[in-house]
Amino acid sequence: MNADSLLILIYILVLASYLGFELITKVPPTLHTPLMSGSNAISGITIVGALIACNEMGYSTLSKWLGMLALILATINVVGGYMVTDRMLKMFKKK
Amino acid sequence: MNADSLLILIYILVLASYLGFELITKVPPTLHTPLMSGSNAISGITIVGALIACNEMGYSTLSKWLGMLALILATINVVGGYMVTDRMLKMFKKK
Amino acid sequence: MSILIQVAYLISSILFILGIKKLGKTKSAREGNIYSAVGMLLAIAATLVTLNILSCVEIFVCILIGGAIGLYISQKVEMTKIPEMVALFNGFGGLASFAVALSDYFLKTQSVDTYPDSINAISIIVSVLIGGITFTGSMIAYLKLDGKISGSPITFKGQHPLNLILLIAFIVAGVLAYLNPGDQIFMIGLIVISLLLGILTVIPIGGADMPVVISLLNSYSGMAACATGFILNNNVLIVAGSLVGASGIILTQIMCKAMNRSLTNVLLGGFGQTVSGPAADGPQIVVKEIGVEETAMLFDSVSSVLVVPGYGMAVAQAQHVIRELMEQCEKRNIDFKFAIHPVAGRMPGHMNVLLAEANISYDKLIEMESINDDFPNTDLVLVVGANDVVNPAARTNPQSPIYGMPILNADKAKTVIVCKRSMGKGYAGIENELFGYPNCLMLFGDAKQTITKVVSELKEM
Amino acid sequence: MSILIQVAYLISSILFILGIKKLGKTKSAREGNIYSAVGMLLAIAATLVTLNILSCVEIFVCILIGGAIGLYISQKVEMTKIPEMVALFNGFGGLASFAVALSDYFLKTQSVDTYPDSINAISIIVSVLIGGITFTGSMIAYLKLDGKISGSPITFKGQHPLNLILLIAFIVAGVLAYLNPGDQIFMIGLIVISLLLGILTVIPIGGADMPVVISLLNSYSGMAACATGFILNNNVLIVAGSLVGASGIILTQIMCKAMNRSLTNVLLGGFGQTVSGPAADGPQIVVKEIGVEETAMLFDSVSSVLVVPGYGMAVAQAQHVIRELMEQCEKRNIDFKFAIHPVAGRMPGHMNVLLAEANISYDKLIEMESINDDFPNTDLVLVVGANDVVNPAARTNPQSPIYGMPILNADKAKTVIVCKRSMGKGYAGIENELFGYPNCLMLFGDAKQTITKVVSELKEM
Ligand SMILES: NC(=O)c1ccc[n+]([C@@H]2O[C@H](COP(=O)([O-])OP(=O)(O)OC[C@H]3O[C@@H](n4cnc5c(N)ncnc54)[C@H](OP(=O)(O)O)[C@@H]3O)[C@@H](O)[C@H]2O)c1
Ligand SMILES: NC(=O)c1ccc[n+]([C@@H]2O[C@H](COP(=O)([O-])OP(=O)(O)OC[C@H]3O[C@@H](n4cnc5c(N)ncnc54)[C@H](OP(=O)(O)O)[C@@H]3O)[C@@H](O)[C@H]2O)c1
Repeated sequence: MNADSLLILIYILVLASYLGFELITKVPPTLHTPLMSGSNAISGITIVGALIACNEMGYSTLSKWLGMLALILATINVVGGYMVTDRMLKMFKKK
Repeated sequence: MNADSLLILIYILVLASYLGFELITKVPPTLHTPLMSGSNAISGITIVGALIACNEMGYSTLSKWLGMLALILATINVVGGYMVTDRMLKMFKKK
Repeated sequence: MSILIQVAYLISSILFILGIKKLGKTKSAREGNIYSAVGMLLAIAATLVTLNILSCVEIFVCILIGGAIGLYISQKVEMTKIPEMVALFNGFGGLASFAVALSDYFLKTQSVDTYPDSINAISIIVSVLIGGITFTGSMIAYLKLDGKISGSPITFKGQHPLNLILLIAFIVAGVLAYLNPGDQIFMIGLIVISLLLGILTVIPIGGADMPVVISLLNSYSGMAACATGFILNNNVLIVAGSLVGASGIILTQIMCKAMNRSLTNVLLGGFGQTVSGPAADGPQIVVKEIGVEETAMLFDSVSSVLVVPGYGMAVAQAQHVIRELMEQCEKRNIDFKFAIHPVAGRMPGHMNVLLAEANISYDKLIEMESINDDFPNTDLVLVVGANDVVNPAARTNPQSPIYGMPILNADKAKTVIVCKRSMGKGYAGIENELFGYPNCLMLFGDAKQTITKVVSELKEM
Repeated sequence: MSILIQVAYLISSILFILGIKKLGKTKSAREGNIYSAVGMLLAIAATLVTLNILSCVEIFVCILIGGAIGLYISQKVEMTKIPEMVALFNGFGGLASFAVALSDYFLKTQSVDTYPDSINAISIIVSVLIGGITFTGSMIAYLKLDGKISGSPITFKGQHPLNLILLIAFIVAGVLAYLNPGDQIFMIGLIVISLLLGILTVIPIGGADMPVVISLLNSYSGMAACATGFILNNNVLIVAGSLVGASGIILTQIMCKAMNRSLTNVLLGGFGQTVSGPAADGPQIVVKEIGVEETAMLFDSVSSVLVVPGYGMAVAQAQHVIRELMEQCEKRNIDFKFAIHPVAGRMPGHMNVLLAEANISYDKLIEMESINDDFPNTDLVLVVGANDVVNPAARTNPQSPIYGMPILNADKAKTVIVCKRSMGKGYAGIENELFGYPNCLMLFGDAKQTITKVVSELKEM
């Protein structure tokens, strides 16, 4: 990767972080627990990295096993995180 | 420009626009006039484009004159816009 | 080297964002504007560094000329003329983007002989379209506002079909220009059409609707800067352009919502000053008048006053004499505040700028939502050149064109004095039944002259 | 082909942003979570398309295993165990980023024999550091919360110097690994140090402070995903990672502010359950007790009730029986609402989740700022397992460690009943003088058991 593409990634990092701050400071206290578990689920996006890592397997056993480990863990994080957040939010009802 | 760099630019466009919406919806009515003239000044950023266009001059008279025209106009927009916004905001005082 | 310039652009993008953020709070607004100006300076400086400076005397000449003009206008302009000025600068910005795009185009096709690639070509076409519309549209808006051409909507038969045809022509020419980048004839066609479109879309809109148009065109000028960013593959142009684009759209929305009209309704034109016909006028409104002396006596006897300023105050430039009125009242320990409607006047936040100019502390200017409950407990409301923003029909009459628009509940106060020149209608061109209410007294005359008299009466008491 | 995948990533980034935005309103929160899940699915699907699917049976096996485990945990977990679960998942996420970074490293150094370039190498090192700390730190936090290891702070002499030495060692090894990318020994050193750092930084922090730690580690896991994005030059990882990073930091700040402690104070450890010494206890607090029957009679006689739930309600799982109490009261036309402190319990928003689980409508749960003025007009306040969040010392006693923390003004009500097991202290480990106030009555016993009795008394009345 050259310095130019690095800079572009930093642009995206800066803009997304700032946007994140603006959006999340608006979330009311009522929803802080679902926010916590929901954003935890989003951090499972590393699953994309795990898939790419798995794809490169075959070259090296160590890389392969690491990729598969990452994939299992990230999947737990993603599936579990979204499901539990949904379970929680389903309960927030107005009658 | 290839499609990949186009996509990166679109990322930046999307993130910056969304961020802009979040920030600007928070501006109170009191400040809407300065916001209008202040953001008008920011739109003078096209001055950067004008400078680049001027730099390429010499190759073509038409391009050169267009670049210079753009530069003058953008400079008016930038200088005038910031100065008048500042004049306005200087008046907003609490006593 | 190039990487340092990219870093400078990144920093200036961040400064623009921080600047807009700080512009959102009265205390830090001035600082925010300075942040954003520093960001601009940084972006310019970084760009200059890349250029072969010595060979570019022209650049400095251009910057000097532009800077001097900008400085001059910004120091001379009156605060009541801000809409005109924004329109003018906006047009310049649009024309600049337009010229940059064309400069790039002619450079590539004429001299360097490398045709623009397809993304480049599309960006140039978009930039020419938006930049051209922004330029001529803003100029017409400026001329209308400044009274250089008639503010009344100029309509003719077949106007909308003509615009449609032009748009289609633009698309066709655009496709052709895209397919034959070397053929300049298509580009020239695009130029002409886009300039025409700007004129034709703004001409039919009434002068009073111009602020909405300007705000929309402001958003366009941001988008034009964005398109230029795509041409030059430059991030700071995209970030800054997006911010401006978003700001323009939001302000436009706010204005439309406050007028209770859709944007399409505004843009299709023909509204504005023409609507107010005498047709279907309800029963004639009977009003009670009040004179200058009685007004002064009334002020002397109350303990709380709310002033509702409106467009008429801007026209009459009455803000300074209202400050004097405030001083007289505060001497008498009268609670004196301003109730500010978000779209009083002709620009969002118009009243705040004028009253700030008259040196009135911003904590005296209370926004609609916070003040509306206070009217019933207020002894005296003075409406200065406002009309639509206190029209109770918006609350009570479902037939009224402004029904549903949020208004200031001035009619709920114990006594209301309305200071205007005549029974003339406001922006929306409709009657205001408030003037006939039992608690309402009319103080006819130019706002500045009348209130000056009231103040001198008060001084003598 | 590749461009389509990039577009899919862009769309999924937008879906994450929209999801977080919608998560901010109670009405649309569930939809927001679904948006974000669809974004995730899209990102996964797009990535799968690039892979040579047939040769990758392992991938599907891994996804099936992971998915099944995730599904199982998410359906089994009790709502009171959410902090534990977030800690666990967070650790998994951190380990995944860690493993991805290492997989890339070993691939490049061992097999392909192209050394990672410098930006790549730095990203890998950062990802290993953050991922490693997130993994072991979250695991310790999980074990502490779940009671598998003692919750009390484990401190030893030279702890802070040791951490400092490890950090320096990490930097040195990082520089060496950067300079000799082929030499795996440095990378293994980095791995060991980062895992150790995670353990050593969390071990000294008290069990009750774990929610802050988890929230901070949640933010780290986002940053680790970001770093992975830099390794793979992948935008969606960066966007999603940034959102998580921001969310974790903000929640951490909110908790620290509400506890009136700085983040450094929390992280330096040794606080938590150890502080509460008998030293310098003021005069012994004398309390008045109330029995179950009298409580039921009191409920029968009032016309407005506010319930202040706290950590004890979560421990006792008393939310369901409180719903029954609410139904009894509403049958008697008693105005019944809940006053929710933002950090009641052990997680931000903890009480809302529990009460929602008990099927209580969210418009009955009123936030602190809105409800605090209502206490003086309330007949009866029932404090269920809350302590610190109603401690008036935060308002009145500048010496108190919680002085300045915003609290619920339960003491201002006509009568206060406090339901807890004993005179035991709360999270902050300090006395609560409210219990001795003249308008305060203590109802001792486990929250669930006691309130069940009150409800059955009420049913018989
Ligand atoms: N602020 C914005 O962003 C914006 C944008 C677009 C449209 N608008 C619209 O503009 C209107 C604003 O309402 P408004 O109440 O401020 O103004 P208005 O309804 O337009 O009424 C202004 C009144 O001022 C009086 N006036 C004019 N010159 C005067 C002078 N020299 N001395 C005293 N009075 C004078 C006029 O009556 P006489 O002729 O009898 O004196 C007129 O009725 C709303 O309808 C709003 O929707 C606002
Ligand atoms: N929510 C967050 O995000 C968060 C994060 C970190 C720290 N904190 C801190 O946690 C505290 C929260 O305050 P809080 O008022 O909710 O709780 P608290 O101050 O920790 O008090 C909980 C009380 O519940 C009682 N209790 C325990 N088990 C019980 C049972 N089975 N039945 C009835 N009562 C029981 C305990 O007294 P007995 O032993 O006498 O029964 C204890 O005094 C604050 O200090 C806050 O700063 C919160």
